[in-house]
Amino acid sequence: MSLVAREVTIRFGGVIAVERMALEVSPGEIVGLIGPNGAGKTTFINCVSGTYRPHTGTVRWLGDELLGLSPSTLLRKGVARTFQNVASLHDLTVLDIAKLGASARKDRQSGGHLLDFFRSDSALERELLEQILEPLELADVAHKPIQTLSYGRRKAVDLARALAAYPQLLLLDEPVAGLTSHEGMAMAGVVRNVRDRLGCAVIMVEHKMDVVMSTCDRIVVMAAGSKIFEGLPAEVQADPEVRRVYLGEP
Amino acid sequence: MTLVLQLAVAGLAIGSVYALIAIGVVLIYKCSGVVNFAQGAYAMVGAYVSYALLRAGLHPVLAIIGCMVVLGGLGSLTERLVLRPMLKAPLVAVMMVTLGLLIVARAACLIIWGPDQIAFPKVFPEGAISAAGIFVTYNYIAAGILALVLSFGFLAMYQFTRIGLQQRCAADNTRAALAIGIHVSNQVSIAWAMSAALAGLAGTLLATLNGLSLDLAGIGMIAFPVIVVGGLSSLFGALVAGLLLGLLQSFTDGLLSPVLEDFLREHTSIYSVGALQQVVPYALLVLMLLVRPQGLFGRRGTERV
Amino acid sequence: MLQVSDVEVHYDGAIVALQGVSFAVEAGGLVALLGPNGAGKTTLLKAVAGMLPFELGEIVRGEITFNGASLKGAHPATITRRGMALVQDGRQCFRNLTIGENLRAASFLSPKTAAERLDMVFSYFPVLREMRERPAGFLSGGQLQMLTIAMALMGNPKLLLLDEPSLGLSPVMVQSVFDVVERMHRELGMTVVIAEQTVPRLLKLATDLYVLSRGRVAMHVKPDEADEEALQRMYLS
Amino acid sequence: MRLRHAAAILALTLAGALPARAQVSVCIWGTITGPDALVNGMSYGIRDYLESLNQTKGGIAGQKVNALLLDGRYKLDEELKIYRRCVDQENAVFISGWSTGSVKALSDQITQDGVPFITQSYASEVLDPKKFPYIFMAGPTYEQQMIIALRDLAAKGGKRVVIMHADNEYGRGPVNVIRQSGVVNQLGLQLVDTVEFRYDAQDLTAQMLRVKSRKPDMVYIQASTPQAIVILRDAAKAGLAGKLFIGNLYTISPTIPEQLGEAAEGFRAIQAYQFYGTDIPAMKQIEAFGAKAPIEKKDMYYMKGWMEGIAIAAAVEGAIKQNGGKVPADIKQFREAVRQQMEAQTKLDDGGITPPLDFSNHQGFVQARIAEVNGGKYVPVGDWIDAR
Amino acid sequence: MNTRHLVIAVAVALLMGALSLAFGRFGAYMVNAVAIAGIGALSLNLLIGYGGQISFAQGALLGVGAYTAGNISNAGGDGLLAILGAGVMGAIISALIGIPALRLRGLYFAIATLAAQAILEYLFKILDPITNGVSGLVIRPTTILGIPMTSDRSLVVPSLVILVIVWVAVSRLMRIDLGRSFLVLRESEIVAKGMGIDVAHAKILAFFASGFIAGLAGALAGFANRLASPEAFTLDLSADYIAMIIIGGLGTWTGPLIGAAFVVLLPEAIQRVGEAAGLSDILSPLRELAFGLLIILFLIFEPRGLTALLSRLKPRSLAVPAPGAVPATGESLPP
Repeated sequence: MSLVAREVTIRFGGVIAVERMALEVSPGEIVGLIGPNGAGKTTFINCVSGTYRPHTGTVRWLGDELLGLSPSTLLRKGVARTFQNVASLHDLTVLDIAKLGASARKDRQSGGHLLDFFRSDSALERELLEQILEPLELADVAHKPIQTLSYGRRKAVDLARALAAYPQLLLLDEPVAGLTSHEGMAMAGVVRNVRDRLGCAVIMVEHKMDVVMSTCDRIVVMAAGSKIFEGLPAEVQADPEVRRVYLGEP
Repeated sequence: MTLVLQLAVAGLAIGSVYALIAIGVVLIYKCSGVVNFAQGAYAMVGAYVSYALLRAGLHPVLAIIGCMVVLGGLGSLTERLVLRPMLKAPLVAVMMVTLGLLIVARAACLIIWGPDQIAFPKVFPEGAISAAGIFVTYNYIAAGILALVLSFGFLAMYQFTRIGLQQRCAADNTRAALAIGIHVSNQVSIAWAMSAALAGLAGTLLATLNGLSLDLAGIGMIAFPVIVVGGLSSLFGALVAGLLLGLLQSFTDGLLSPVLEDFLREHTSIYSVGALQQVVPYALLVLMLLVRPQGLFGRRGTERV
Repeated sequence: MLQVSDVEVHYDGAIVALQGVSFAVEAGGLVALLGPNGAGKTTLLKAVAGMLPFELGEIVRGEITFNGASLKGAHPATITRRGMALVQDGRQCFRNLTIGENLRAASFLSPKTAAERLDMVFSYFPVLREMRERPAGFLSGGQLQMLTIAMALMGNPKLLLLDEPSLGLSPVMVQSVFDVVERMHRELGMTVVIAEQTVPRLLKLATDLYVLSRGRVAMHVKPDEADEEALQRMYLS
Repeated sequence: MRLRHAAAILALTLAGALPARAQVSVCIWGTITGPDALVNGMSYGIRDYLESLNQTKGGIAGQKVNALLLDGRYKLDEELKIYRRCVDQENAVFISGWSTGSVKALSDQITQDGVPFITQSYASEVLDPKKFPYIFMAGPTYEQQMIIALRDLAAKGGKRVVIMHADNEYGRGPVNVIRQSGVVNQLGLQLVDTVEFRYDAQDLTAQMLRVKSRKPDMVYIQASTPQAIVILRDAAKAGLAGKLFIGNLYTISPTIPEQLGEAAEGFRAIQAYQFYGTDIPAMKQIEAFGAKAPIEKKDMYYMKGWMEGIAIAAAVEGAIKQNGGKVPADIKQFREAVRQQMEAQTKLDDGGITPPLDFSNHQGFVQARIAEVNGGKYVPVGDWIDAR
Repeated sequence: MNTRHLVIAVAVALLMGALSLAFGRFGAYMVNAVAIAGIGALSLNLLIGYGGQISFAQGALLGVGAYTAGNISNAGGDGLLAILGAGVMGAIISALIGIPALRLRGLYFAIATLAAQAILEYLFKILDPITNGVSGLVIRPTTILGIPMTSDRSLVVPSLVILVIVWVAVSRLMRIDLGRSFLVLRESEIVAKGMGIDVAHAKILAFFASGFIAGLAGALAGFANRLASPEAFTLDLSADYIAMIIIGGLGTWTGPLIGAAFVVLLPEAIQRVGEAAGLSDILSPLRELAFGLLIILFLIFEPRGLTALLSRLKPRSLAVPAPGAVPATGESLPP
């Protein structure tokens, strides 16, 4: 196991958001994290990605402790994430965002900002276009400010940014929420492709069950801050407890 | 000892005027999230309006009330005409627009009343109390007491009356206030009106002490150290910090500067520390921001970004 | 009592949040608005209560009437004065004020009957009586939810709108919130609209059931006609 | 604001930027608005004298004078801008400038440009005919004024001196010169404290309490009228009598007794020019001029300006006459001639405002006396003293 | 490299150079003033417009530059060295001012910069050996690369060259990762953090870069005025610079220069028009009034500044949008 999270607990003002959450993910595996609203899925992702600092617990990635590291350090260690809501960054183009994502890559670290000043980045541009923007159907809008794009495309941009870092661990927070089913399935396809190409581990928080079912290798169900079920997609669908959580008690 | 007491009296009197100004700034900030650079302008305009009313032969009490009414109108007018269209504007733009108001107010007063200092008509009886070596003019006592009474009166109103409750609701949570039927924008207007009226009073009091000139607007800048020290969201903090800074400035001028200068003249070639009181409030401000950013009486997490 | 017809809402000038939504609430009814995250439930309630302009939202088409009068362009405070109360998402109350002050503030529209309604509210929520001197900021999530409902009641509304009152509450707390809603509906005869994601109990309480999906009304049924299979498909698809 | 308007304004600006046509041009910048506006009478004085020449004599030596009064607002960048406008665009043959700071900043350029310049600042550092051959002054320097006051105290048997000054060059500069010269001790006096304050201070109560605690026999104010008003008012609050205080010649405005009443009684200041309204020949001219146009400031500073106007006009007239009654075609030549004429004036009668002026050493004159506020008016309390 | 920006920058500089030749010494002085203000505005725009960090201490930073350059030049250093030294010193002081920004945000930080301005102003008056106190440091005419800078005209050359370099450099900066992270920072610190941007690092670099450019502007101002005086680098100057970037257009590429030209030339324009109209007596307050009213009106009616106004009047005009300028719908500018 390359990602091992144990006993992760975080409280906000006395309310327990995540309680003794445990999760393990192997390279090349896509794990779906589902559960009702307020179950603590995003909070857990935030703990892993360095946005929140949990009160207790450990999160180890290839043996290194991740807790306490800033998101920028994590990104350089190969941990990238996307967001539920896309930020409004109206001055930046799609390509700009992708480049920002790529800046955390090890091969782009050399030299620093002063060298950037004089360095041409057309090679990087081409690479990003071909490898990332093209599959996400963003190549045609690469030079447009993201604010002019539709919601679905902006979500794709957010994914592109995370992918541009060539992550080893990818955390996706509701990547297809708000997208049409066509867009959603396309996005899911990209996630699988990326996993195949980079061999990275993926944790995906998502409500859309069709996407989850068709994309994930394994599914973890959270409720009230803890894991209540873990298993293969087919098992999850059949589990009465999960059905109860999702539709409420009949 | 006499010197200390006398400095304390002078500091408290000025500090109570600072408090009036700062309470107004905090009031506006709480209600609309705007930090008003033009508070000093309200003070200056208030003093000029009082002057005009006094010159027109009004009784001082009526003149002061009239000034507060005029300033209140001016305050709500600025809110409606200038600040409301900028509801969604970035912070720097809002700060700048209040600076623009300050510039406009100065220019307008300059056109109407000219650049020269003006002797302010007597509002309070002349004379002074002299006891135990302490010498305090009636004007000082009256201005200090009036400012303090009004500050406390205002705090009481904010805490205990219906309008005060609505003000606090509007300041606390806009969405909740709307949901219980409070016209939040009206409350914001009221906050600006009250704030400007308080500043107008402060300006008038200051003019009775120091005469009337355009430089009176400069008092608005002291509000920033005061509100940061007191806590940006605490009216009571503004009151306490106003008094505190008044005292601090007074002691800096009267005690710290001479002691420092005596020492430096004795031991070094440095002869003067300059106008030290100009930076002391800001030094305190920086210290406060680094040690306790929420201020003396502010709550943590009140910072709105 | 409340009539929403063919309403379309845009956010930020471009993003379409609601499209051609129509629904109606009869006096004395208890209407459930169901739907997953982002279906437009909150937007719909905000549109009804006049809160949209404060969040860059705009009703670009359609008509909302309350007791026969149009609410077009009405200020939320005005709408509240006409007898509608919205319990918003995020437990909107005044956290720096005490619970007593919160309730007092909420009753300022009809101060005369405030005292007796305060007694009534405390009978519904005894815990608030015990904590009336404490600042609301210290309350737990469930207590806050109670406070916000209590505040809505203090305004003596004819129509009560609740936006996901069970969100983030423990199962026990959810039960007690719904107990209160049921009591209000039964004892006070209050008309209620509740937006929720999934609460089985609501299916029993409701007199009318709307399912929203992607900004449209996907289904309108009476609870007894509600086909669980169909509902489940709505969510899982 | 539409683009067209912007273009119109731009065009007008450019039009204004073309060289002025009047052949004799004198540029005056003062603080029309700004912290020192109370003592700006001299700016009006110069302009009004030159205007009166236009009205009564058709200008200087038959040439109309363009007297341009500009507002430097006591702001350095504004003053530096105005200087360039005067030299370059207005082709001024004589310039009168205001703040000590700007005169110091410009001193090199004034020499470089070769333009005669009369300073309203009495900073001794720019009074050096060798180093600054184009800068003139009309009256005792700040240091000389201070010495007059110190001598007076010594003569009366006082001992303890406090000096108060603003935190700008005008305030700090001369005080440092006096302090370092040791003149205080030579006179048998003791400098017990110097107090610096912000030049736009509104409240100096604490400083006055500090002064009070030093038990001075005399407090010298190196500041202008606005600050003197604050000092005297707050001195009264601290229970210090007006007669302790004595100010330089920029504290002799009638505004002081007008505004302060009782608190100003006994306050003394250095007087170097006759007061407005004194029965002297120049006053007749002023009154004649005032019959046609309102006089902005009826105070001693106006008299000072009038006197400077006389000096400027005399030098310009001399230069034109020297050139056979014509204005020299080359402005550089003209300016040089005016400078020489200015230096050549050794016994210029200014209608009694001052003793006959002698600009051979660039200072005009150096006598002064002390005046005291008595019954709401400044009354001379001593004889004219030569301050050298 | 964005050739278009380079071409525009050089063209504008050449135009300004031509103007300075056409209108004599006063014209040269004004062109110089516009260029210096433009450099200063570019530096502040970098900080506020792109980085979202509100600072009221820019006036004092220019002062730091002027004093540094003055001291180096008076000690016999070449003008170029003095200018670069001023940049470095400005950068250091600016980074120091920026340190509280790591803890404070938005309004609190803005107030902290007010304090920085006040404290620096006080230091200018008090640090006699460096600043010559209230007298101000008289700066003797410098020589740049051996060429004496004795006149306003000769100074126009270095000012315009530096303007072009800074202008193009800012444009380039916004096209590398650092500049892009400024833009994200401006929108939201939380988003920036989430995206893996090292917020502290980016912030300090924003202050460093802005301070460096402000230092350059300060050095040029010192050489132009031949005096570095505490009275010249006050809060008023800081406010003027904020006005410039807001009037010009916050976070745009051409905005700072347009705003600088506007704020520098407007008073003079009103002055001349007023004189022609015989309003000399109340011109000063009128100028202030117009300035204040314009700020208010711009903020209310055209919050995106002159750049937006010009581009609306003439769709394909001088007003080149910044690297991905604010689109028409983007009514919320940086916080």
